[in-house]
Amino acid sequence: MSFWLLLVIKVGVIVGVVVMPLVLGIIFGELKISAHMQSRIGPYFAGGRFGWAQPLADGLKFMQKEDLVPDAADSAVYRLAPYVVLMGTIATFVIIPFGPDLIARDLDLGVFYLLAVSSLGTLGVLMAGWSSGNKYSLIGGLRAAAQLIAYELPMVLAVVAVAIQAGTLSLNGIVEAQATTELFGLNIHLPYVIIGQGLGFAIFTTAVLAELSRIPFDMPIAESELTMGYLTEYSGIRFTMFFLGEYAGMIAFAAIGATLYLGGWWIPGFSADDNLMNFIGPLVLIGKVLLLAFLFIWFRWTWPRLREDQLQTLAWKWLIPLSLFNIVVTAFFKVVF
Amino acid sequence: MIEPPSEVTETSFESYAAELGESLGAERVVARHDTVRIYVDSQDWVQTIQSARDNAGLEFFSWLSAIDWSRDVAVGDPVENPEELEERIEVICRLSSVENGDGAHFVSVLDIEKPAIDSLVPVFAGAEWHEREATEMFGISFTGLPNTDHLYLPDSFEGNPLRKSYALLARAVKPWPGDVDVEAMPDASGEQDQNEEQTMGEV
Amino acid sequence: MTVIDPTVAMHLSEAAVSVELETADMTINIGPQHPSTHGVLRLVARVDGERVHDVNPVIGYMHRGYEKLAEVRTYAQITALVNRIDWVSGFANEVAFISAVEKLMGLEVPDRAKYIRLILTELTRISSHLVFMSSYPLELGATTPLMHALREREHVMDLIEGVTGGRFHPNFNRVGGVKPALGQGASTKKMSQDLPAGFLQATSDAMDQVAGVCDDLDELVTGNEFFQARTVGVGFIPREKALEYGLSGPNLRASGVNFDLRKKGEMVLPYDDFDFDVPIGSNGDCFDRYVVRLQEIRQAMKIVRQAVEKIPAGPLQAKVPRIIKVPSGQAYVRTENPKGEMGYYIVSEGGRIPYRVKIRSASFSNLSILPWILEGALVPDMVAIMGSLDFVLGDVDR
Amino acid sequence: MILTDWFTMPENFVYSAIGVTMLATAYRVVTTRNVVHAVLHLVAALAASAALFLLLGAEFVAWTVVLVYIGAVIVLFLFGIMITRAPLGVETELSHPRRIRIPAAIVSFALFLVIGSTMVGAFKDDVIEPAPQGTMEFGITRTADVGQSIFQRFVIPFEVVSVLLLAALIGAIVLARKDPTEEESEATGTMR
Amino acid sequence: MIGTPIFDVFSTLLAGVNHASRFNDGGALAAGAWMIPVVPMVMAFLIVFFGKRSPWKGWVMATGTMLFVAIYGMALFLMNLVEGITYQGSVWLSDVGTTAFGVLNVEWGWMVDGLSIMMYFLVGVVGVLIFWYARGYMEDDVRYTWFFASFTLFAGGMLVLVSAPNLIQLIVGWELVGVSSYLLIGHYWEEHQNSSAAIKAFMTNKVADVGLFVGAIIIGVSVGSFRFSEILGVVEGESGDSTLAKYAFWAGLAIFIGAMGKSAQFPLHVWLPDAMAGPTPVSALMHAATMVTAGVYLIGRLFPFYMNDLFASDVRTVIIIVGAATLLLAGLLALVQDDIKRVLAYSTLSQLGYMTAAMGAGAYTAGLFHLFTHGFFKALLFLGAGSIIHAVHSNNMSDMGGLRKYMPRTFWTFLIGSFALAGIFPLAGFWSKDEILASIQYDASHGGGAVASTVLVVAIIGAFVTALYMTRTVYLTFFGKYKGDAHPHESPKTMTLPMVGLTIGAVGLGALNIPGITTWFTDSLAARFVAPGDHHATSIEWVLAIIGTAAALAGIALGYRLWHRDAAIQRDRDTFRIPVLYPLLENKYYIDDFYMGNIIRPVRGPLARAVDWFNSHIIDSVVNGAGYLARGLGKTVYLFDQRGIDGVINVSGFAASFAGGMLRLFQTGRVQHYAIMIFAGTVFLVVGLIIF
Amino acid sequence: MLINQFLLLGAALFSLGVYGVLTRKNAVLVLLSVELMLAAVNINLVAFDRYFVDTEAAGQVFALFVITVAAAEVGIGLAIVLLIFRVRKSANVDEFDLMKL
Repeated sequence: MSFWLLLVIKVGVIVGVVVMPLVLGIIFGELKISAHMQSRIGPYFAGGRFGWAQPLADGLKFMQKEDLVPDAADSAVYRLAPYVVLMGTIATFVIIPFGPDLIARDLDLGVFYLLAVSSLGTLGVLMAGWSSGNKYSLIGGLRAAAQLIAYELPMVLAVVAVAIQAGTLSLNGIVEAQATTELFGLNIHLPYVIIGQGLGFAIFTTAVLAELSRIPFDMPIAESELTMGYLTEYSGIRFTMFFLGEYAGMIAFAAIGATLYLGGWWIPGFSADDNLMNFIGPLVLIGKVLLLAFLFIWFRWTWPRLREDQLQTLAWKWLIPLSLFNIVVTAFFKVVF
Repeated sequence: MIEPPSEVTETSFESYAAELGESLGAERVVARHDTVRIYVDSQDWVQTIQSARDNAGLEFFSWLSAIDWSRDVAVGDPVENPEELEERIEVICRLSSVENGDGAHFVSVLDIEKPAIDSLVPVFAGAEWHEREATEMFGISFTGLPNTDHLYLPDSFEGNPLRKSYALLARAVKPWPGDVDVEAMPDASGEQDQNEEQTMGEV
Repeated sequence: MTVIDPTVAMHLSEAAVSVELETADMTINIGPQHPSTHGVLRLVARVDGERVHDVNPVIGYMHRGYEKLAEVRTYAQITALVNRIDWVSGFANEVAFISAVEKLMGLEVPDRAKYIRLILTELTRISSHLVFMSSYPLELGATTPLMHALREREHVMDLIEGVTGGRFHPNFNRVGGVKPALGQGASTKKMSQDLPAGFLQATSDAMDQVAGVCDDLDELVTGNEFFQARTVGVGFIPREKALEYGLSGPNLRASGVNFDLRKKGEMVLPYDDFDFDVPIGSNGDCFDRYVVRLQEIRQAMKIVRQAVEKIPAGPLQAKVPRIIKVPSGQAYVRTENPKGEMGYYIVSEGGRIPYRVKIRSASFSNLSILPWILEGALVPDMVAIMGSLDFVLGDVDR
Repeated sequence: MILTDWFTMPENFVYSAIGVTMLATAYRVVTTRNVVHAVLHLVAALAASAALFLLLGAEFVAWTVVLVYIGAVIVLFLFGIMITRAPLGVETELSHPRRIRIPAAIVSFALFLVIGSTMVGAFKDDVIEPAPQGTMEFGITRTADVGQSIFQRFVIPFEVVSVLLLAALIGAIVLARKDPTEEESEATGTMR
Repeated sequence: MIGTPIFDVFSTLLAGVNHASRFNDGGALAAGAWMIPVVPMVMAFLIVFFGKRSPWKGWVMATGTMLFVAIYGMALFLMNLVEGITYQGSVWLSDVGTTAFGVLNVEWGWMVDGLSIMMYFLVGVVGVLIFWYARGYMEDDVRYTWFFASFTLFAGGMLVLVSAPNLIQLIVGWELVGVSSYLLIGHYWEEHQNSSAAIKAFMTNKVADVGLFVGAIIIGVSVGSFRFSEILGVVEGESGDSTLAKYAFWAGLAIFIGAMGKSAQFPLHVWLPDAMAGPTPVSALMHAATMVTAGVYLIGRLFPFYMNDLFASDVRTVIIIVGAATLLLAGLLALVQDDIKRVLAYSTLSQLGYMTAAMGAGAYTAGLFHLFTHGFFKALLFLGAGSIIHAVHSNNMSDMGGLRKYMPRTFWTFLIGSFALAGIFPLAGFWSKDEILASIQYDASHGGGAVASTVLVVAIIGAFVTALYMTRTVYLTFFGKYKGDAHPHESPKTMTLPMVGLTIGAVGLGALNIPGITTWFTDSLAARFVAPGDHHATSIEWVLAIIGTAAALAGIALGYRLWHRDAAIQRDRDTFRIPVLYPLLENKYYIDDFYMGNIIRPVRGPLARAVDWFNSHIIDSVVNGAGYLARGLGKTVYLFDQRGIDGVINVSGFAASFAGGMLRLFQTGRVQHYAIMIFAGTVFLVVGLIIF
Repeated sequence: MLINQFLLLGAALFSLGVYGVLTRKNAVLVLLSVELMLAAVNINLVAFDRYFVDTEAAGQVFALFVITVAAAEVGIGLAIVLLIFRVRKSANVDEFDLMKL
């Protein structure tokens, strides 16, 4: 089997078998979790018990809606934007390891690739904002771009600290490094969030919230100010794509966060070489992803949003200095020990 | 029938009204129904209100509006004795104190043909919307009002709806059943009669 | 008494500096259909990036001409109109109007009727403020308080509905008293006939629920750093400006003015009998306006609990003629509506129909400060400030 | 190497696809009549160049192009254009009139001919050889090697470039910020 | 061995401490002298960051620093007076490796010898007094903390310069001084003229710095090292055919050009008067101790190089001429200024001319002694001027007058400073100026020839002019009627106390070096690695001293004649004529009566009338004419400075713009048209290359 | 793969960039065209790197440097355009003719 064919199959399997169901699951989870947080029942009827098929029903409903292109819009760009957003997100799944061998392509510059590809989403958002021919959309797009630029930096810097500690950029390498990190020379192996990168994890999580435009950083689509930001004019299947892109992005970043800080497919107590990991690894990673996704959902339904300038202040005055400090500390310990 | 309402409610209220009117140099002071009306010449309008704010402690701007006293009434009831009525437009501004709840209405009588008066905006910035409303509703022109765009009505609207001469279009098409409403219901039951008897009898 | 912190104004200006890139001005129409305008309000805002240069509010989309309509309707009919002015606090609108009529007629309302009016007014206040408690965090992006606050509001609405039969538009006041319960005479002595059975217990339960949600809100919203970041120091209204623009109600009190028509001014309802405080803000920013309203809910609950205990027996209505004719005269009566000073200036020339009714609604004056306060604000602050003024477009447009 | 041989190699198909895309989009960059479209076409052209780098095994360069160009530079472009209000639709005032376009086309085509003929003359049909053992893995340059090269041999250019970036950063800030207004300067008194 | 515990820590941290040469160990004190430049530098940055929160918003930090420097400098100075210190410590910061001209190392070091100790003392003591004064002067300034940060940096930069054991560090300090002077001159940058003055000072210095760089490079390449000890070592052990000797003239000239820039020698003096745009404490420090002395210091540092006949001794002719020209021209300019700070600025120029001329005459001790004493009394004068400006809110003497009554302390200290500057007998200025005159005379008789003789005359005229303008200043400021609008008042104690302190220095420091009696200063300066090789007076040159004093007294006398009257009338030029002539005319009649009644009446002849005529016309007009001539000459020089020199520059600018105007006919001004041509040219070039 | 196929592609891209620089009126578009030229240079650099089999990957390193410098150039360039836009209310290079004054 050729290299490329294998790659396509792997990506297909990961996206189709793991990611998309996970997306639907997380959408459903958000519906239910938010309902319970607000003393509601949430979806109840679709699919029989618990309304489990609600995301599917929503998707079907969206597909039946008219795909509107406003008169004032720049049609070509307007139509292209959702694909760009979705593409950037989907492409990240190429390097997410679900097990020692369950990885589409273990690039030796994995984290770098990840950051490169995830920045494509910004482009899509700007395209959507500009091409809609709507001032709310434009402001939303600009806010999104400013926000993504501002938060890409702390994210990169937080990841750099991990790369320093692990000594590699490869995501599988990072997982293995976590599995072999020794605590004080004892034979205890723990994920980076406990050893060394607690601050980094906090910075990473904050930056991810901003990258995903989720509350408290959802200014680009702040509905009370900008109606729906860059999504204002979108309807039907294209809106669904943005929607899927958002949740797929949530999973992607949750998976990356889990890999970088929580040990990925590895759980303490097991050896990274263990072939068993190829079987339980995906489940472990999905469990960690769900944990992080729950965290995002939890924030989403409890906090109000910040203001654009407060967001920038947070990024430039707090997160970036903190992440630089984190790098320095990490490098120091890396050199000393 | 109904006794006329008591003229004087409290002496302190009366004296307060008199004092206030005197201190502000009012033309006439009317104090009835817990409501003080201080008549001011339209020339002294802004000055009096400023002095009421600065000296009399009436610093809270409540509202500003007008009354159209007119013999020609298109809708609603006319005044009791139309022939005796002096046709005029009264501009009313309500100020109150936030210290003790006192308040007074400042009234200025304007010519009904060309009602005009100085704007209060320099004294109370909040008067702008009230004056815009009075402008479009009564056709009063406020000298110095920065923005005279219609506040409520569409830009193309013509006429001054709160003038008594302005007919309600709906009323012209279909008379309001209000005229019959207060008549006895066709199938008024005995219970109602009983009620009526009770109330009417005692009054 | 109250100290207005000058640093608050500084915070506001600091926040405004951060967007510095010069861009072309853009005119944005916010509304008439927009999530944060509470109805059909349109703001023509000239913005430069995120900075608002000036704002021109366009109102009148809901103008129903109540003042003109009132000139062709009998007093009883007008009662049905006025409770639609501010629809989230319908009952409170009626009280002032009816009181003005009663003042012109020189009627003395029975105590029990006054107490019922008072209880319902305070319940309406709780309900109105709970709507604010739900919508304001929503405007800042927090969705959960909406559900919590509206859920407890239902209990209050149930109480109102149980007494008056209407949830929003009770139309419960009559000249000289309140409407007797269905099938009952006006001067009944029996309590069960005007207030529904178990009203006491139901009120007490509902108040417990509301107290619970107030505590929830304190934890979920008041103490939230993000909420404070968005509201503290934002939309600062100094005392002088508040008075100049005729701001009233919680907005005025948040600016440090101790002025509440329940404590001062003509007392049409027997608030003297109760022990309660008037919460006063110190900074006049959005956060203070929020906190003042939250505290007012608690004070209103205190009043309701006392009133339900103290309510005297007696007739519900004074003796009034079947056909209500008001002697000629002019009277202005104002009450403390949840939104602020609600006043009616009635000019009667004798007869069944008023010669002129001037409706002074709180939201109109509260909203008129918008062009001043929004000048130089940021777009997100615009929403925060607008929401904190808690206006209802029916109350603005009348 | 004859043409048929060339076409039997699969990577040359990939190359052809990339090359056509690149030239087409680059052509649109210089001719389109909408600024935002030009930028978006540039994205495509640069993405094609990144693909070309992948084809050449320069993975790190390729993803750097994506990260820096597409993720940052282009976003900056779009941001700058949109914040100064890019119009939707077609603008006429973007290119010079034909009077200038034609000589420009002639000059640039001549330039292409000169460069092309020089290249053809110099390298004829030389083939890109497989890399020696140790520097490549599956035909892909190891990132670690690039890193070592940067931080050993080219460390001084690296530092210079970083200083340049810093200077550009400060310069851009200085250029783009507003001057202090008159009131600010009047606020401070002078005494000698 | 290394003494202080602090230094132990330091040396442990930086293991590469090298004690290159320690001839006469200054002990712990000298070894720890690295703190003198380092502490102000560090503190400058600390003030920037923490100053606003520290007591007195950074003033305490700044003045504390200077106090430290002053005490340290004083200790070193006393020690040096007693036994003479030569110490050189250095830390090798980096070993760059072999370069085109040998092994080049970057060294941070500190020199402790007579010359640098003198400068430490001067900068420290004058500095701390000025810093003290600045608290009162700058009280309401918006950038108060920033001012003290840059001020500390200014002093720190000078100390770096002074402590430098090599040319590279000296240039670092040199540029630090330049940068911080730029910051300080432009302190009130809101006014355009101030910021342009700052730029002017900076740019003029930069032009001169090119000279310094060129010189430094020539020397460095020739010697293979930038260290003074090695350069001077080459000079000392000269054989005449070293590489340095071949290029010595050019190197010496280039370095002197650098010194001309910093020390504001004609024609590079233009920045200094404009530099008065800065706050007065800055002017004081700049003129007294830090910036302008750097050039003289540099020549002093390389003095053997300039003295040695095999090296740059020819440059000394240039130096002495430049110095003499500066001293006279600047002195005359000072006569026509209205701005009090400008008078003092031109006076500084003139005095720097003295120092430079002395250096050129080979009088190492004399030049540096004048630098030393001048530092005190010039700082005193500037602080006095600042105090006056503070009181009357104007710089112009036409707004002053009569301040003697309002500001007695300022008046007396200023008067003493003026006398010191004029060189009146027991004050410090007398001794230093006298020493210079003696040195020039010595040079004239020992190979200086006609040039030195002329310079001696010029220097004496300069003394006269100095006294003249200082008298004028004092009169216009303190005497007559007050002409300003503000309400003058005595300055606060924080400002007057430093002035009193400086007065003590201005009075007493001459005693350090009274020829034939005390040789403390000479001895202390002689503590060097390489002997300076100068001549210094061993006994008072009575003739010169009398001539010099006479010139000064004549200046004062003339000034008294010209300006002692009500200054309000004096400054008006049209009425100027009358008050000078009037008493003389009146006198004529007195004399006439006298002679008529007692002598002439018996004689009765034309002789008496001729004598009378001669008396009233010739003698009076000579006296008057001298005054006018001085003023006129000053004005002419001023105009030449403004029109002539500036005109040349303008003409060249105009020529360039004219040529450009011609050329622009060939240009469209559009980048893209040029670009087309460039690319087309490239194509043609390549095609041509291929074809041919 | 031939070395020339990359070099010719680079030359074509470069020429297109030159054409853009010469003909575009809008300053932003001129900057874009410059980016095209730099991209062409990068292609050549990487191709030569592979062709000459450099063990130190100098071509790639220099391509990275070019990218970095291009980023700096865009930052400054856009700032200048923004400044000119602010002063002259236009981004038209024809109006940047101060060189002619």
